[in-house]
Amino acid sequence: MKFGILINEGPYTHQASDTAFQFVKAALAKGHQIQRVFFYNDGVNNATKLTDPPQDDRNIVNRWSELAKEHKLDLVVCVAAALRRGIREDNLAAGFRISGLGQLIETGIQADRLVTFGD
Amino acid sequence: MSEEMSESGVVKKFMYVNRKAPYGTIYALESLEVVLIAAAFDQDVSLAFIDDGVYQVAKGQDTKSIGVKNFSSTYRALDDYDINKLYVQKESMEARGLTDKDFLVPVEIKTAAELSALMEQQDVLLSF
Amino acid sequence: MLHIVNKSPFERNSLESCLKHAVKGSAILLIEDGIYAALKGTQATARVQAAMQDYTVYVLQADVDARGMKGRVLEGVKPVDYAGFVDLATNHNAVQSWL
Amino acid sequence: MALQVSGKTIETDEEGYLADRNQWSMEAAAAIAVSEGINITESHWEVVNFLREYYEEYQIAPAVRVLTKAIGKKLGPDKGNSKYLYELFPYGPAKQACKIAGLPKPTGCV
Repeated sequence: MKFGILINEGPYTHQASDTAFQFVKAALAKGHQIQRVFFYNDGVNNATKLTDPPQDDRNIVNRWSELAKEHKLDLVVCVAAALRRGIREDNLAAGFRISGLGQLIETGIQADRLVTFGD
Repeated sequence: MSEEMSESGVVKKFMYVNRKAPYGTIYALESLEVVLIAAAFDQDVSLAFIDDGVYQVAKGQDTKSIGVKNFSSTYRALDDYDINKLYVQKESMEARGLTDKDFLVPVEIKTAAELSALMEQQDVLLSF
Repeated sequence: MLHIVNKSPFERNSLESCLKHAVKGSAILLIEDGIYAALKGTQATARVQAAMQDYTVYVLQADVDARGMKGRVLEGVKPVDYAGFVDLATNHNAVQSWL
Repeated sequence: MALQVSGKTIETDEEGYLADRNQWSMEAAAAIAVSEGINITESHWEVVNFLREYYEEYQIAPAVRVLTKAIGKKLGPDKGNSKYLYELFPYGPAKQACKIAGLPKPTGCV
């Protein structure tokens, strides 16, 4: 099955990105496809490479980057939401790309299920 | 404003479930931005306003003094985008002392039961 | 349809709203702070027990454990892990998150 | 970047959109048109004015499809088509006409 994932909250403040991450890992382990992970609202803050959590905490941003590399995930950050919040190409973490909201609609069309994580 | 884009012939039913009031948080505005883009994909789009979401389409919004853009007028443009299925949940409306005269766009008032039947028919639900 | 609730019933009306709009026979999955609705002996217990007549209620065990609520989950609420969460999403035709 | 309009300097962003939309005037519009390589005519003004009115009313710039339809309704079918609009604004009515009309840069979200 093809899953589309929508993440609407940033890292650390809300659990949304953590839950989405565990969901995506579990789905991949079961042999499902992840059509795209789309970051919207404050979710775009999951994509900044300037994130620097204490060493004994998980690095949410790097975790996504690594999972994307390993599984060729398409991590898309909404351009309008990103510009509003100061996320741009210069501070974008590896594995993420900035694109339009149309990519979210496309995910809704192409994926078998769209699962939203937010607040 | 966005340039046109065409999709393969798939038409899915998309429902936007709006449960948050405008201005206090950004969800109402950014949900509306998704809806405007969605219109270019020729999908079957509907909007549901539930709980505090009903305040999004309440008449008379005036944001001058808070220094925030008043995007309530944009709901009136949805018809130009061929988006005309706007549902306000009846119990939510009544609980907030609103009536069908209090909205800035034509909306259909639906009970929770009617709305849940519509929700069941959807392929994709986006909640903000 | 699979309904997901991630809010404590003591803080927000997400669960209440979900229960108003979920048709009989739907699955409801409680995750994150939503798991507080799945516990015994709270002011929400009776409401959830009543809902279990009409819906199958699941809880994400990882979130229960994280919050120290192990052993307090109501009888009849079905625990799932993340793999079980994926299965629930797979086995229902659509997923609605009550944020 | 900046434009010289009636002896005054008006700031724009790197793509030529007005930094402050309140500084728009017909003279500013004409100056932006020049920088876009457009010789502004009555036909351009019709579209630019339409966009400004639409923005005033709905607080958004319409999508091209919506603009085309609405222009057709208001100015007649010979103008309500994308060929006509692209002849006036070769780089796309979304980008160029909005810029000249002093509307915010379309976020290009599709």
